[in-house]
Amino acid sequence: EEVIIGLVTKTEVNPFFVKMRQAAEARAAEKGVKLIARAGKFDGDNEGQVAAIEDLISAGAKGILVTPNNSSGMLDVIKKAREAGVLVIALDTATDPADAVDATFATDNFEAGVQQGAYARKAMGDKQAVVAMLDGTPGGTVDTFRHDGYLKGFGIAEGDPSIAGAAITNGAQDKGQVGMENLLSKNGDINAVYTINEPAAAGAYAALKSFGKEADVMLTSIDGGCAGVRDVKDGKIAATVMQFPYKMASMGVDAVVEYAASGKKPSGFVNTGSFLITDKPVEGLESKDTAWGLENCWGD
Amino acid sequence: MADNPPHVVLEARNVVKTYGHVTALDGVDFELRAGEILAVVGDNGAGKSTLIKTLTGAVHPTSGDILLDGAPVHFKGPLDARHAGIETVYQDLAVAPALDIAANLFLGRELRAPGLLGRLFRRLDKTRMREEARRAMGELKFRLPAIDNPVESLSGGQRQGVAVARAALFARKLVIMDEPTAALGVRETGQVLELIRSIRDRGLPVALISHNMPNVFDIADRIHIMRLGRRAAVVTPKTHSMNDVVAIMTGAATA
Amino acid sequence: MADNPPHVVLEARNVVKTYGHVTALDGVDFELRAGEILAVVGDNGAGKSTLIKTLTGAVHPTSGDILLDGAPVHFKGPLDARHAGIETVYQDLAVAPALDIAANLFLGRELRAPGLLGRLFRRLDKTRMREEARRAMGELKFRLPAIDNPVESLSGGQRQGVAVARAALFARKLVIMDEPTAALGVRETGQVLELIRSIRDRGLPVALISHNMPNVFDIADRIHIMRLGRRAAVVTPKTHSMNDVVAIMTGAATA
Amino acid sequence: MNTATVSDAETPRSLKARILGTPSVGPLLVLLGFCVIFALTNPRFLATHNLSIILQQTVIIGVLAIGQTLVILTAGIDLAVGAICVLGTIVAGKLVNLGYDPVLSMGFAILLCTAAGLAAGGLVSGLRLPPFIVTLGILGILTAALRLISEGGAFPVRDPFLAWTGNTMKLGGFVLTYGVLIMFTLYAAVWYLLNQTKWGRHTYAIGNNAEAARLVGIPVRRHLLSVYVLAGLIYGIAAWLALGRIPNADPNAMQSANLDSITAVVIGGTSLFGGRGGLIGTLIGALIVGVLRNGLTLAGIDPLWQDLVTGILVIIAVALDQMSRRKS
Amino acid sequence: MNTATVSDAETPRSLKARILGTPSVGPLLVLLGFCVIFALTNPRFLATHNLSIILQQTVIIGVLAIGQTLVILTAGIDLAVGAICVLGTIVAGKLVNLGYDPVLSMGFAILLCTAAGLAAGGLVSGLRLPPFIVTLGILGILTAALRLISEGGAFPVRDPFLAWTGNTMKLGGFVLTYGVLIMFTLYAAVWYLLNQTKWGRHTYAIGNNAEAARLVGIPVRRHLLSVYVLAGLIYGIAAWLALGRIPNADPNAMQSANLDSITAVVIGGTSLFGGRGGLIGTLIGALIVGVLRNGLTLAGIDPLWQDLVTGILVIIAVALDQMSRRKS
Ligand SMILES: Nc1ncnc2c1ncn2[C@@H]1O[C@H](COP(=O)(O)OP(=O)(O)OP(=O)(O)O)[C@@H](O)[C@H]1O
Ligand SMILES: Nc1ncnc2c1ncn2[C@@H]1O[C@H](COP(=O)(O)OP(=O)(O)OP(=O)(O)O)[C@@H](O)[C@H]1O
Ligand SMILES: [Mg+2]
Ligand SMILES: [Mg+2]
Repeated sequence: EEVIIGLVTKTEVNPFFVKMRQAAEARAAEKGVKLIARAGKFDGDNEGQVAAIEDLISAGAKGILVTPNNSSGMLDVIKKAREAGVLVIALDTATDPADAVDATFATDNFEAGVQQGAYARKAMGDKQAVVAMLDGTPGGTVDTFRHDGYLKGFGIAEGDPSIAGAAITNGAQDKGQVGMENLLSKNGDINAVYTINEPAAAGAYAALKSFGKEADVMLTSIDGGCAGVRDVKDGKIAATVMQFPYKMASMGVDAVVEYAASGKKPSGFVNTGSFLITDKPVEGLESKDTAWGLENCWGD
Repeated sequence: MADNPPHVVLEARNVVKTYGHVTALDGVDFELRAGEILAVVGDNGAGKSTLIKTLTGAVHPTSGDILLDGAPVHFKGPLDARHAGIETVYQDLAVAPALDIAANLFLGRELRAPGLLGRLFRRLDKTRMREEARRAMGELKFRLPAIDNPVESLSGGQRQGVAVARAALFARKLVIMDEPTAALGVRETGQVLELIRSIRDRGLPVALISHNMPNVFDIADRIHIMRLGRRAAVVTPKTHSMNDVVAIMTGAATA
Repeated sequence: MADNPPHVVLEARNVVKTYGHVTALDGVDFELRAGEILAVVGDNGAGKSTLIKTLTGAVHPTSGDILLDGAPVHFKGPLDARHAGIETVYQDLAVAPALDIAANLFLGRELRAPGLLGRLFRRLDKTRMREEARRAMGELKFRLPAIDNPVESLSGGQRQGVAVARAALFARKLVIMDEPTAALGVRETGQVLELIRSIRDRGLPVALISHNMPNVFDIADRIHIMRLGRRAAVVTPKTHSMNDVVAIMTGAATA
Repeated sequence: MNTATVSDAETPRSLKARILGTPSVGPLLVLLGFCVIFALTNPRFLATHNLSIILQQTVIIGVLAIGQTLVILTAGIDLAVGAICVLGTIVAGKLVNLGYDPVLSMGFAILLCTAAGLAAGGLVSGLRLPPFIVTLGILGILTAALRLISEGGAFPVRDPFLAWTGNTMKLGGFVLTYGVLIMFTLYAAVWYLLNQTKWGRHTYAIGNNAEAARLVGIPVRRHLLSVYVLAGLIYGIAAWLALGRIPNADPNAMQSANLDSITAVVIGGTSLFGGRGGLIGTLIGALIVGVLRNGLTLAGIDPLWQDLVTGILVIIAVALDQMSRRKS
Repeated sequence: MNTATVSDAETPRSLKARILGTPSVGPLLVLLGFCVIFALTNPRFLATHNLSIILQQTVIIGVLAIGQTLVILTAGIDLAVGAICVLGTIVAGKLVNLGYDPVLSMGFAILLCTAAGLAAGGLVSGLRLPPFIVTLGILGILTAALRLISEGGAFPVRDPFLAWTGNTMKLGGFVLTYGVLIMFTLYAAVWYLLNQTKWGRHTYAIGNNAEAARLVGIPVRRHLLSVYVLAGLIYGIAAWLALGRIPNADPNAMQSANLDSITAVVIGGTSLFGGRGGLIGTLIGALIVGVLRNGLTLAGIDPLWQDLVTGILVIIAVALDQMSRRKS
């Protein structure tokens, strides 16, 4: 019987997950197994993801790769799947508790946030910082990790007076632009901008440019999409933190194929890593340049 | 008029109603007496419908008083008038087109099933409502499709029949009808006039708006003539001819 | 009838119309001759409105033929009938309540401004439409609020006046009116009857549905009597009395 | 001679006309048609276990769509369904996690949802604002409030009472959660209300012709208020069912509940202009959406194509329904 | 004696009644009120640069809301506004990136958007399906199609012609993009269509009473089709404006365009039941939304609270508008 692998991503709206799905599809085709992919409709669509896993169990999936919308949202259905003999691997986002799944292939989003923040702080030298936060969807696990990580890396706490304001972007470029424009109108002294992902950063850059401030602001991001890396190369974004959805996806597919063949299950947390990408390295922070970045980035 | 006229059941004093820059009622008086059929006549736009709407709380007068049995009343809405026993046939019929004939007949006055089902579970008595509806409409001798047809599939006259039957069925104090026979055929008009008489004979006064002078002279005890938002005169069929009334209506004569 | 009757302008042959289980028209015939006023009478629900709707393309007959000037026509909708010069006053008036009186009068037949503005920019000639509307309504001698008031603020009769004026204004071949005076006052009814006569005198035949026997006998050249979805008889006011007609309508007698 | 009165003109309607005339028959046929197609593409579709799953997946939208149906029948629209339901999950979860009695906590949460319905109804009936704006405003207010209450993040809710509606029982080969049973009970109860009581009649009448309803003496404003309050109560119960299905309170959940519930209502044949339609159609509409999603996954359709196929099938579903209606 | 004819009964309406009677005055006062409040909380709000920004931010939703207004005036609703506009950006971007002539590419993309409008209009008028379902279906179909065309990802569009609408010019202290000017031009043109031509009359009449429109001989179906086609064309132009604002074609953009455009229309005083309202209200409605978002940020309101305040202010805005109407 054909091996079926299920993939449940957060949304089809975010290019990160789209690329993850494409990578998984490619790998599955390589290995001659069938991949059925599903996604939530929006950040926070726990019900959609739970239903997807249920449907995949019904469809007879051998293993399910899931990027949970929030770390505790689908513990029950994961348990159900595992009881039905399905291998469940969390991709990109760990569950809480982590051992609810067989294994986790993910990046530490908090750490990635720290890398972004630390770079921004160091690259700005002693300049008095005025920070704008372009958040994703408040309340999301990843959003919280990255946001908090950035603040930690930057060395400030929530509510610090140097934070000039925040905007909700849902990780979308248009909302990133609107949010940045309004924040700049409010406070023209902003000189450091946290962004939840590279589309939001692209929007922020457009706004900065229209205010003639693109040169004076430390704009940083997370993701490692090729478009983002190119923006780093072009100097639009100072630095980004690269993650590896391809790696997560193909490792996940491989693991299920292995399990179908031998019954061997992977276990534990496998950090797929995150790298700071910039052409202007700062001392004391390990980073890769954009040439390396363009070779290893995801998307096109 | 008699020396000792019967008491006034419903009265309006100096009622004014303006819509923006349009004055629909310009200080109108109105008296409906016990046991009478009062016809209200007047040109189109004279303010007849507006007058009865102010009487039933469907519209709030800009100024003036409404009195029921001599006591001032302030109807907040048609519901208050209904509680006071006043039933009305509005010119635009006030039916819910998607609901069936029986449902429209009992709209706002649905019957509950007897016993526990009705008291506790507040179940409607659809069968009885349907039967009653059939009976009420049958009395009007209308040709009707099945009683569970939606009102929107009825002919103009059939719809009017539903509205008239509803008012007749529920009136306890008095009935007001705004052109109830406008869309009716000869036979049906006769039935409705019959019905109006039988309501009066039940002891309830009826105010009847109509443009049909022969009907008015046939049935009315008194005739209230509206002109330009005011009461031009009140006459009786005995003292005045149709031509007199039309002349007063159009302003060519005074009472 | 004359030995050599004028030719038939609009004809229906054996038209049937059913709505689900209701048979509204049960094989009806109809003839409107050049230069005549034909009254259509019948009980409520006899099928009069349905008949004229099939004649104007507003409703598609289940079976049967419609002929215009002797040639079969298949109106896909009211637009086709209008193109053929047929104007209709529908019983439910067909007005857009939120639009003003002038806009309703010219609905579907708006006037364009003269010159470049009109030809190139297709600009409406609102001023002229308003003036024409004022004139047309003035002819009916209705008491009306300003011509730019929405129709929903009009009284029942005033609305009917708008629909009647519209049909009179645009007819080129024949006019059909479904109870055009139902909501009208005595004076206004007289005006509309006058208007109908003047349309006839312009050479256009008129089919007039009415429940008002005196009016019918006053104005009609011939009377088409409907009963239970069929034509029971065609009579003339000269040969038959009102009582005869009512008897035929109700089935108490035959022609 | 009065042969032409009601009684003798009343021809009994043929059985076929009666069946086709029933408004929810169209959607039902469409639902069955989809089931047949999916069963042919993948035999697992008809497994009792899979059918049970579809029912369980339909519970939340199914119950929210009850309230949505009520509001739409009055010619309104409710954009706050999801937000009110999430309010219930967050408040109940928060209180229980703070150590309060679970029954009281859930009760209080449901009460709060009802109060949200009251607020919506009050603005709609009292100030006569358009329901679209009122519920949009409430959506915004709740979205923010929920994030503030939950301090930004989702949290697990492990109380057995709150999760009780997720417990299962076997019935034949079917595995039904208590939530499924509650959903059917709610449908039955509200169906009864709508079709067998005065309250239901008035709901239809108001949606069909609010002015006529007012003129015949129906207390339109009070009634509208009651409709929104009942809807709020139902969303509160949906919150309990949601906790049973996913024992997790997430301020970002249910963002698509508005569109999904309205879709179920409209596919079920209820008019967005009010006064026409019914609850059974809504249940079938919700099931159609659930069956589509599950069936397409079982058929192995790529998620990209699923949206496309769903789009086409929804249009076809409603087109078929319209045609069956026009025929009858 | 016929003193009581039209002419003499026609009292000229007072200036005050005329002004208050104009439907868009309510929203306009609300807009100005908000501006005053925001100017008081933060003087930067009134800086010409900031006002320019608000205009630029309003362009896309403002233009989409024109099409939405047309559809809503016919008693419809369009859930595919955002998707059709994104179709335009993706197709134009893709073609240009493949090396085709930018003008032709943009033209073709706009044509495609118009075709999408044609499809929606065809289903609504031809099969008489509810616009809600039709446009929801098209939304699903396009969502999938766009992801398939763009292979899931966004891509930058660097062509100067496509980005031309984002170029700025100074006007007094204001920095206006060509996009802003195009928006105002479109508003003027469609306002003219709606208020000065037969086509506009018919649009109102159909939304107000479709059956009456049919009976007086308006070709209702054909007209409906033309409304959806024009709406599609406008969404296509919005795509060009979107590329000017964000030179990036993203299949996932404009997720909230449906709700945002409907909100602008409703705040602007147009009835969701069709036939009542107007275009100027929509422009003001779109500006109100933009002003709120910008003003709240400038007032330093935490984004978490912004949804809440926006919700309350939107309700207040419409409540004030209703009241001003009832007065007049
Ligand atoms: N759309 C419809 N659906 C179902 N039945 C209908 C429909 N339209 C009319 N009918 C039925 O057809 C019959 C004839 O109706 P029609 O309106 O033609 O009568 P009419 O002669 O014009 O009556 P009236 O004098 O009351 O206007 C009636 O019994 C009516 O109930
Ligand atoms: N809601 C309203 N808004 C504005 N004007 C109104 C409104 N209702 C009525 N009017 C105006 O008030 C006047 C009186 O109207 P009303 O309906 O009372 O007349 P009526 O005597 O009943 O006429 P008809 O015999 O035609 O029914 C008319 O000129 C009408 O245009
Ligand atoms: Mg009247
Ligand atoms: Mg009729």
